Amino acid sequence: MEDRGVALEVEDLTVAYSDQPVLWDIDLVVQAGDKMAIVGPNGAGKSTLIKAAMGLVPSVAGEVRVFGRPFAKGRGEIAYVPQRSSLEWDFPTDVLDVVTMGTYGSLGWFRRPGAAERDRARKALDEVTMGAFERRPIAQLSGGQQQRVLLARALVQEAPILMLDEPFQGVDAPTEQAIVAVLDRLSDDGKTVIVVHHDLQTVPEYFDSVLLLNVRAIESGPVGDVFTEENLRLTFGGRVGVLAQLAEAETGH
Amino acid sequence: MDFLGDYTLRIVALGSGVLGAAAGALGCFAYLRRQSLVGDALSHAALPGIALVFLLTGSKAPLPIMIGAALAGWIATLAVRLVVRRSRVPYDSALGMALAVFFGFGLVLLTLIQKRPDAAQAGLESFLFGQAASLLREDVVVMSALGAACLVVLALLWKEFKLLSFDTEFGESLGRPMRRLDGLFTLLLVVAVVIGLRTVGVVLMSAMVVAPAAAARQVTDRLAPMVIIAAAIGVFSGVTGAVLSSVIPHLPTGPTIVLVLSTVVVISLVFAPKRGLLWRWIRLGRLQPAAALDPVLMHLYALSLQHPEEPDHGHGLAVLRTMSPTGADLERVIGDLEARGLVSAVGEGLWAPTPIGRREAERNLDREGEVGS
Amino acid sequence: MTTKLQLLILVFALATVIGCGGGHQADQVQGPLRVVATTSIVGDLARSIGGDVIELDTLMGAGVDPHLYKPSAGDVRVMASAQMIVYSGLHLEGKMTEVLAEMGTRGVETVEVASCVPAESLLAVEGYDTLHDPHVWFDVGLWQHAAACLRDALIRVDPENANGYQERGDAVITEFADLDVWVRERVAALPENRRILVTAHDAFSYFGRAYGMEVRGLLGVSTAAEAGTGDVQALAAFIADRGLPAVFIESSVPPRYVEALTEAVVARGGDVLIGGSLYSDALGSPGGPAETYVGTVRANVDTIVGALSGAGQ
Amino acid sequence: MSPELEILAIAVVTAVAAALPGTYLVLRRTAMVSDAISHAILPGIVVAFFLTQNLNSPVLLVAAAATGVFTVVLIEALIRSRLVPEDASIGIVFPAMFSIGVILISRHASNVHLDTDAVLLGELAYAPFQRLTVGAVDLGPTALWSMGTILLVNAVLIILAWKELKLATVDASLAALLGFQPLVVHYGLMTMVSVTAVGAFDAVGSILVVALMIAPPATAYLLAERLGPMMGLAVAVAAAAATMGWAAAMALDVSIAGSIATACGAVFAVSFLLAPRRGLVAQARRRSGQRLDFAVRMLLVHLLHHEGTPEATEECREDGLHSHLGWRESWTKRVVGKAKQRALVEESGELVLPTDTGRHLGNDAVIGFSD
Repeated sequence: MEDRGVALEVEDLTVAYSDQPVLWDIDLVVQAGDKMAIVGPNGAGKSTLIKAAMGLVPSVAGEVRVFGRPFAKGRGEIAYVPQRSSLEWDFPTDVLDVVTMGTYGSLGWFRRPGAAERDRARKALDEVTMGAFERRPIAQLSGGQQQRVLLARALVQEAPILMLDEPFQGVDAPTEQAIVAVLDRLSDDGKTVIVVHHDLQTVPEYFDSVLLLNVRAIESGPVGDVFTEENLRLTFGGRVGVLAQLAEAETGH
Repeated sequence: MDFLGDYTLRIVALGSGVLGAAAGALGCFAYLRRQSLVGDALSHAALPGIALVFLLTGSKAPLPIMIGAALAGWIATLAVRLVVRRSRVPYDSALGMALAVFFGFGLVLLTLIQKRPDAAQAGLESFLFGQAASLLREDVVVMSALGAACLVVLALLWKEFKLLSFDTEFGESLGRPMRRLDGLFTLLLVVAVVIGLRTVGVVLMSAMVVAPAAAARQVTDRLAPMVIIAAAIGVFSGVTGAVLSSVIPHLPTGPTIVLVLSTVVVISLVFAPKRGLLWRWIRLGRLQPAAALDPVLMHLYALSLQHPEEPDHGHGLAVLRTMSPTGADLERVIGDLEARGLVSAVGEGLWAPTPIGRREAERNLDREGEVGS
Repeated sequence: MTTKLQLLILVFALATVIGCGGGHQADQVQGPLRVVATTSIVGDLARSIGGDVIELDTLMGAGVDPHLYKPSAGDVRVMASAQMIVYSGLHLEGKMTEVLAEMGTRGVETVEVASCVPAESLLAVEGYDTLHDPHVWFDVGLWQHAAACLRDALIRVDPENANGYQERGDAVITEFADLDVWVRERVAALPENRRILVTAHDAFSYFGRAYGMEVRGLLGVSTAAEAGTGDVQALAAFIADRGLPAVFIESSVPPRYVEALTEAVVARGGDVLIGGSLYSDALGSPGGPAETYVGTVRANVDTIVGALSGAGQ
Repeated sequence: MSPELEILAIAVVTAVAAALPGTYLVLRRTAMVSDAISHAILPGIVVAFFLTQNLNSPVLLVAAAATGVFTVVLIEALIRSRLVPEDASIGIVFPAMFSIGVILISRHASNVHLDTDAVLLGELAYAPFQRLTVGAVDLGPTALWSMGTILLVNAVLIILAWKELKLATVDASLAALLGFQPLVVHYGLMTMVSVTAVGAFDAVGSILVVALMIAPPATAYLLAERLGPMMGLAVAVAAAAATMGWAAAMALDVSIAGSIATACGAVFAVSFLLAPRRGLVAQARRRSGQRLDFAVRMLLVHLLHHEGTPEATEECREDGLHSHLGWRESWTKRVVGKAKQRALVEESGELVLPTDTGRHLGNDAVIGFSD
């Protein structure tokens, strides 16, 4: 892969909840334009990593740089898609309104979104094939539709970096396809995509680089180099099933 | 009867209406943020503030007492915030604890004051609390000014408060100072509640925060209409209660407003289109997919799990009835489930879930698991 | 299951231990008669009759509303060691009245002074024949019964000092008789159409009956009751119709109720002032003119008569 | 027993009786129900008064308890409709109930001294003076017997239905799956809460009940990981707070209930600050400890990296380390000291060199895997 510069650089990041370190001394370099999966067993700190990188959970130590600038200055360059289940879906609002929230960052204080912002939101909705649902209350969405709405909200931010927390968790196949298509398009446009992912089988298909994480960064780099049985065993501790999954993935591709 | 011509009615109706509008609008955000009980908590937590101000100044002048009350309430909400953020104690427990501990400390201070031979202490703890019938012109002026200020802040910070209530984390990821916004919102709520305590008393104020929001939520799925409807319900209830208590002798104003509010809530819970209980009941009769069908399906599924080797083991309605003693019309629900292919009869009066029914039940379980986590 | 059984046994064992608390007796120590009074008004009566012979503790100080009194830990010791407890009664002290009455059945001498008033003189609460308005002391004539009752009780319990009690008791009764006459004369000096007393809460019924004043209150005795808009309107109309120059606030009730009333009267074209603050359920601060019962009654009457006979047409 | 000790006994028994169901309230996030009941029982008391015309009748107490149960049933029904969240359900029900009570009083009994305080004793200081006597035998304060009975019933019910209550509290849908009847268990629990609350209102006053039902279980929640220990701790904390508050009230001559409620808050605050794992101090300590630990490893990595290279004499000098690592000098000293103490590095002249253990650890850190 040609060097397009470094989009995100995480150095010595350590995070602890309670007395267990959740993340231990993480170093990570993500090249601009990468499509990276963060993979690891449950409790490996995958979601925590992107939350800590976004400054959403306090870190014990470490530094994050966005395009070479300190995080505080570069935060606007990152769009974040939280886990679907972390939201209050009974909130009284509709699809278009949620997606329009993606424009709030560029709107600044006090200004209200207008027609231009709503148009941007509609475009993003079309891209995730949710254009027909713009007036639908979010309480009436299926899990997959919810996920696509959250992705659309991040698209509206038009940020060069996207971080997604488990976007494929519990969604239907069409949604998964739609999300993958969007991620591919983003990557083709030179955007950097970082995804917390739980399905090992699809890693080689969906992503071009991978971070294997289990509290520590086990290894990171292009999928072809890093996504090996040995590394996975290190990451998952040789659990039954994981290797079987891997075998399946290898025969599949 | 000349309603508008009467001074008292005009003041009471106007005051209750203004308070209803401001509390109704602010209350929507409190409701969505699960802070509905802040009013009740503040009314108790204010006591040590009142007692301390009296201990320091020896007077019951309203302004210092109110400031003391608001400060104590504000500190209590800060303590709740700290406890919730830095421990796993849930919000409602922290709130209840702040309420009881602050009030208890206030009692300790009151017993100290009682020992002072000072007639000025008479009725100290009731001094903060007003009644709707005794609203003064001055109150209406103050409430209108502060109510308007609250609404202006709400309008200006509309999208920030929306983020605060819906997705704080996303707000933070945009770089918005969500904690400070949280503090600002809570401050608005504290000020509104203390003004309300002073003018109309605890119970009406508590109800004004919760009830309009709860009623409005049933009839709309969007935030702006919800806030407007809630404010309108607040105004309507305030004015209606004032008029009723003016026409009917010995009908206390505050409680009447509360009951008008409660009636509106009941009506909206029952008759709200799509969400309401009546709607649900009609849907049950009409073979529409409905959440109310789920419990019976879930119970049947749960029962079938007890016979893993025998997927077609049937269960009678009597068993189901003991599992859901809510009095649902089981025959009809079962018929409906059968029509949807979710259950099938496996014997005389015995029912079991079909494979589709099982999948549906498992999906429901997943969904609940997600909500719970 | 065995752990469950063990736990259950433990629970029952603990229960037995707790259950064996047993009783106690107030220790009898020689010395002056230890008397406990509840409200400041009753305390003043006990002090006047008991003099220095008794050791008196008054639980509620000046300004303490008996409806809202919060006992402190020290009260327990005081009450437990009391040889005689004097209280106002007729549920003035709320649930405490019931507790004191029960103590009376267990060897502690208790005197409920309000019940010394002849039953036919008590004002029944409207609609409830068995319940009575407790604010007897505003009728100074009736309060003489309370004094006599307490005097006799002290003589009975502490016969050694009978002479002193008799003397002081009689003096107090005479003082009250004079006060009664004084109040009657002062009120009678008011023009008849001005003999109307409007306050925030209904504590002055005995006063009104005894001295010929019509009494109107906005709120009832219950702290839970609330006024209606109609009540404020009706009372405001009444004040405006009668051309009343003054209404009164009470020391223990927020002034806003009466303020709302005066605003409403003024809006109806009336001209009414707040005539001053009355003492209702407690005496004034020590050192002030209203530190005794007699001083409090005088202060109230001065306030009422002064305001009602003052400005106006 | 002296009356002071009787008060202590009543306080402790009430505290324990309240902490038992309170544990479930805290876990179920319906803690505010305890406060709601204290307001909502008013109409029951008023109606019972209308029927008996007597403020002292025990019927009023029974009516209060029944109204309490009715209140929680109503709240629960609202929550179960899934139309309104928990806190709003509570906030809708209790003002409505209370208002009905106020209207009844204002219309029909405004001159009767009728309110919750006047009907329920609600004051610990008076409790020793209301005694249970059979014939001429004094059996002790009535409140001790009533709260003792409630405590006993609560304890027995909780022991017997331990599993069911736990499941219904932690995971209602799992409970349903396993064939329990969460609704029945739940209403049983709520009845227990309501009866305990009303009984305790009568014995010690409403605000103390709210404090005792919430604060000890919340304190225990900071300290315990599982339901059993949590409940045990809650009981211990409740008894301790009651004793401390009682002692403080006796020493300062202030409201006993207020003092115990304050003590509950103090015990919680201390645990919140000092709890061994979840406390604020422990959290802060851990942060700084981790920082040091982390720095030690960084030091090792640095030393290993340059070990045996020509620039080692420059890079690994003790007095030069801080500038190479970008650390403050004092911090560097602390880190090196810590590393020496753990025998991970040793001094060799002016140089700091890793020991074998240190080398091992450092290598692990480089590989990034040691779990």
